[in-house]
Amino acid sequence: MVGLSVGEKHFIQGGIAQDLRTDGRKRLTYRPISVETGANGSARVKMGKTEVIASVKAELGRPNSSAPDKGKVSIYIDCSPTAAPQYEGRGGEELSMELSAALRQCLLGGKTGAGAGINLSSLSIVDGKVCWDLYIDGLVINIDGNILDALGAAIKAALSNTGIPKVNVASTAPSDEQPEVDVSDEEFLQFDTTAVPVIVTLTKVGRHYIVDATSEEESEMSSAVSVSVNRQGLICGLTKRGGAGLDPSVVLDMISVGKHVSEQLMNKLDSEIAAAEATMEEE
Amino acid sequence: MEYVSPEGLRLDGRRPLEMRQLRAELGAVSRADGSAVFEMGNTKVIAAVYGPREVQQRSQQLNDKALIRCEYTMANFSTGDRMRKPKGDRRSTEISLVIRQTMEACILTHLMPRSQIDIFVQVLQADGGTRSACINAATLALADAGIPMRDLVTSCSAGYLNSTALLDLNYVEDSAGGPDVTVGILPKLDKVTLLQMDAKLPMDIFENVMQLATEGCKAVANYIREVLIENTKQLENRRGV
Amino acid sequence: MVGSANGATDLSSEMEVDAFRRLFPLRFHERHLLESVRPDARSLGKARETSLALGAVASADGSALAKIGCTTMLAAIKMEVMTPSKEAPDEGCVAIDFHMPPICSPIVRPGRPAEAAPVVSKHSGMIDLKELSLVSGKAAWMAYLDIYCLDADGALFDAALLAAAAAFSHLQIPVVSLNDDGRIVVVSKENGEKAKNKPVNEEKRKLKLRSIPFALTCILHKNYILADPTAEEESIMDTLITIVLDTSCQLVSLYKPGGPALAYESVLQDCIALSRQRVKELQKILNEAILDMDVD
Amino acid sequence: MEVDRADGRAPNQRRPVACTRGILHRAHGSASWAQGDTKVIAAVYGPKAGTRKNENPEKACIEIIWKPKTGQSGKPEREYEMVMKKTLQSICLLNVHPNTTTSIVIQVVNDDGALLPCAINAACAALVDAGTPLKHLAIAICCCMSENGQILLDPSKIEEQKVKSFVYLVFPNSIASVLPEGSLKSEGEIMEHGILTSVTHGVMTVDDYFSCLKLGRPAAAELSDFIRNNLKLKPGNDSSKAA
Amino acid sequence: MAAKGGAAPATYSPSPTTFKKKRPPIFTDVDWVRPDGRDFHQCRPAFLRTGAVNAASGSAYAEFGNTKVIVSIFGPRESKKAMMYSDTGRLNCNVTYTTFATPVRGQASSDNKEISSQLHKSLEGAIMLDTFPKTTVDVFALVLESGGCDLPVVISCASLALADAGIMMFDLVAAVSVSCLGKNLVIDPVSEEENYQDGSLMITCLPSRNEVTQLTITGEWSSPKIHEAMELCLDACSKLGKIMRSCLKESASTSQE
Repeated sequence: MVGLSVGEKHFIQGGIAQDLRTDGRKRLTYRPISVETGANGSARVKMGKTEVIASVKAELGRPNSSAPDKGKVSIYIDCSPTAAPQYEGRGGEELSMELSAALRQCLLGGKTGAGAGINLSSLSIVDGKVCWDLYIDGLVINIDGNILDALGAAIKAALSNTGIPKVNVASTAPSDEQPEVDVSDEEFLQFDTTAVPVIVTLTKVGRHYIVDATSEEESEMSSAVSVSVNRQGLICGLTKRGGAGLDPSVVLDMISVGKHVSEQLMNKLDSEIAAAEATMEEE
Repeated sequence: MEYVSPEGLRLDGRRPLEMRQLRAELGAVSRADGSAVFEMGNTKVIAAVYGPREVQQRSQQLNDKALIRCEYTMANFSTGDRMRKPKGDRRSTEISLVIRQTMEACILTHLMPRSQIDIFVQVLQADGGTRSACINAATLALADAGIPMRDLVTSCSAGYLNSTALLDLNYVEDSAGGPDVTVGILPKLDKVTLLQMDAKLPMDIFENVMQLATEGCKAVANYIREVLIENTKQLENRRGV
Repeated sequence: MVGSANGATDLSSEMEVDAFRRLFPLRFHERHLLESVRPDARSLGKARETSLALGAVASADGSALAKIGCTTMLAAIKMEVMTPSKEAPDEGCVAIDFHMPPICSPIVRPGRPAEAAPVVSKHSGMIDLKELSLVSGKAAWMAYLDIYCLDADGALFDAALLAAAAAFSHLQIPVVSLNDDGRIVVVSKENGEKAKNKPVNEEKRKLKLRSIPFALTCILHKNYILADPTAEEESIMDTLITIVLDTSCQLVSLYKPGGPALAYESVLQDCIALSRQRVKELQKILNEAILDMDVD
Repeated sequence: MEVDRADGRAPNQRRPVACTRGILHRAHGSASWAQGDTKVIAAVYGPKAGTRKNENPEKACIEIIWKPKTGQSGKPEREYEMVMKKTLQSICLLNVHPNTTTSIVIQVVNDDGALLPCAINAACAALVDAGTPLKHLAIAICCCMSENGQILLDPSKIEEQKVKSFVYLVFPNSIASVLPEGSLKSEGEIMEHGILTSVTHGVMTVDDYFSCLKLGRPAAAELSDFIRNNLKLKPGNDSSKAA
Repeated sequence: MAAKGGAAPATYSPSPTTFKKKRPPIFTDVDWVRPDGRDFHQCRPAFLRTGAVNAASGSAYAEFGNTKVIVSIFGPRESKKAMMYSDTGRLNCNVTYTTFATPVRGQASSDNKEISSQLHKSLEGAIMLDTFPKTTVDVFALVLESGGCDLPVVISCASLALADAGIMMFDLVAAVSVSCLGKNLVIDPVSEEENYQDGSLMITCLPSRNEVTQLTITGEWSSPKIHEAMELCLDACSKLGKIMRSCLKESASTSQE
């Protein structure tokens, strides 16, 4: 993807080893993050040159028979061919699928919903009959490394900007029929996003690991671990990329570093989201 | 349904001959050779240009001119109802073709033989007139990429509802089922490169509507020219010229 | 390595046999045929060793694994409930699918349907569809028979049919009852007492198979007839004829799709005679497998 | 006894056959073939360069594309394609144009029984029209066993649905050769008595099958004569009819 | 399932899976018994055999309880025509399920791509791709029956098949997963346990190099718990690695005879 000369490769690797990266950052520093929230349930996040958009749409649906008291959430990511020509046609499908799967794993918790960033029970309207289907769509517009963290942040911002209309259920409906529901146009319930975790990807280059790698740095990686951490400091999901094996103790160390970094990122994001929403209201 | 009120106002408060707010920005995608965001009211598209570069598929290589390729994609969240269409449905393919043919007509392809230029257009918000917006964005992106062109291509649509010619239809007006004339022109040469209409319209009215759309194209051209000049000035400033 | 007449002297060391086999496959096989023997030491009319294992898949209602030489077929039946059509209110249905998953042969890659597949999934009339009825006009069984080829080494149809027949004889139809919503539910042991609805099919746990069909594929090459070919033989000599006879020796199918060799009446008679013999063998194997299962 | 067929035919009577060649301008060869109300159009394109993967590049490859009258092609269509491919492959001289592909498109116009034999005959005529080198022709015929044990030739759709079993047979046509009599016989058998392709549906006795063969052979010989006469005509001529 | 009722082929499974609305309370208790009576930290008996498919360059069959998997290896062979030149080899993984693998027919066929890419990620770190430049090794897996822990079984079985095919590897790949049910960690869960798990952790590792090639975690975990689960998995992986090794030795010695 990125063509680098031997010299450039050495420069990047050497910089990382000396804790001074090519753009002047330290190993565990993020690039400037900017968050912009748009109309109901959408957000744009820029991390350096990486730019993603996330949008949340809610539709009424029927809950699964295996979990009648829960709503459903689906996450789909698309890579726009504007980001790189190889995502033309079906070319972006592989990466899109991988990102979608990683985000589902990091945000939606286990099978029973334990550790999920989104409380699925809160999406239920009438048990077994009606619930909200939440569709989270992500679009990658510009790629310069660390897409997963950016998408995670964008989804968090979009969710905090999502209002779910209040629903009144006609109580008279007989039990075996689909109840009539009335979706309010005026009253919205704000989505609770305190539990939504942030995703921190640690990229291992040489013997060290860095956060928020650029495309150039990612091309030099041996492996990368993405940890999703919530406000309590609990791990809500983890995926690994890259073929090279890691010693178990290194994995544990990366998890603890990820946890540490996540706190800063979480605070940074929260203030950015608050600022973005404030500007929205001003307008 | 009433699309033009007795006071002569349209649903979104515009006058029949009024265009929506235009906004354009160059260099939205850092990795592309040229890119632009173009907004017409609530319609928002990004265009990115890659090339001229080596032809990826040898069999497509043209020995006397550049190969122009174009792909049009819509984001899942771009429309009011969430859609999940497979990539490359018929509508996208058709619009990709329209954009490609329009841009091919103005790029000086013979200057870049055996090479390839990719134009990717991504719709972020669709509110009518995506075709026009895509062409305008593509023009800007091509100019940003420094690709030699005969002239800028600009496009605008016009329609005819409630016995009134309307400039730059939005989604509600577009889906009213009336005629929708999309025109693309080369403003300096004063030539039409694109003309699409899929409804019946009497000849004299059609001429009016097309005239209106052409005027719209010229307005877009003026705006695009301003944006490009502004961008060039900034570049000059940065270089300290 | 040039001449074929004095091939025997050329083929003294093992390496050369292998090379000869790859370079001149047709000549290699014809040399064998002259001696009335095949490269795997079989005589021309003899089929490979055949084995059957019933109940290979626990998640299915009936299943069987058939092996003819290296060719391996796994057949499994899942029973689901459907509303029968108006034209035949008391008949069930059998849906047969044949799958060539990519694991079975180097030619099959994911995403492209195997060419041989449609021919194999042909229906044979061994089951009385009326037996699959549950409640006339309301509910009937839909038997989904899926046959997977796990290893493809020639005579695929023979193995698939054997596996399918064995899966049907292994089939245990679950006991079901009609619940209050008009849906069919399984009567399981745990909720057996609270199921006040009587089971609708207590007596019909097994299907009666009218007469079981068995297949034998032969290669016609010049004036030789080779029974039960391997994949290698099929790829070199490409006139195949598949004869399906049932237990009463009625002809269920005689399938010969083209091929350079023509089938004359005498050849057909010979093939049918070989098939008759094979039917007896396969019937014995199937009966033994069923007996083994009953003992367990 | 003879009049128990709905259309009043005798058991061993075929429906009228019509064949027109050269009906499509863009195809390299084309033909329409009708047997009673069953009608099929075949078009031949090729030989085109290259074969598909997994095909022998040292030989010509034949590709059949079956277009049903309505709807999408499914399992039965794919089976027809397979049988036709194998059958036509064995009558073509594949060594003449190695590493090429010849596509044969079969369009069903109307199905009133004996569809596959009709399509094979149509494809054969189209191959001749395209000038594809052939060893000999393939003549296809359908026989069926009625409930009362009678064998009917060339059944219509209704008859096909009623009968308990039927057989599609394909024979090579008789070769008019300058070679001395008997040189075309192999193993003492006459070539046109050998079966090229056989597909059966339903259960029958072995003897029934051989009776079908006996009935089919003379019918195939008749058809063979019809084709021979038809091919002598210039393509594009009006269809000639044979009863 | 019933909600789907439309004009489409309206068949349904009469099995009672849809009727268990509440999750059985036993899982939250401290002293519940696993459905198959195992200890919490006890794996299912593993049956492994190489050379299951004759037509393949290498193959293996694995059976862990009710989970049954066949993996075939083809190649190294010519890459697809559209592929660009590459000086290292390519690994192509594809996992399919039989229609009867799951209790409800044809249920598991949807997320094949995801599981295939997981398999790819787990194996690529162990294979010496530069030993077969310009060519592709195809790893095709078929899950005959799904009884829980499908992915780990597929991965272990695939590495055994790769060894059988003589593809150069740094080490065998062993994979084990644990489920978190309430407060308990159970290793090598069966389908039923997987359906009610609060979280899961899967490790694929190279046992003799003590390297983790793939790690996935879902659900909410504290650091000590991750530590505990990883210990558990790595221990099981090294045991599984020994079983795989002995299986290979066995097949090698029988083929020599």
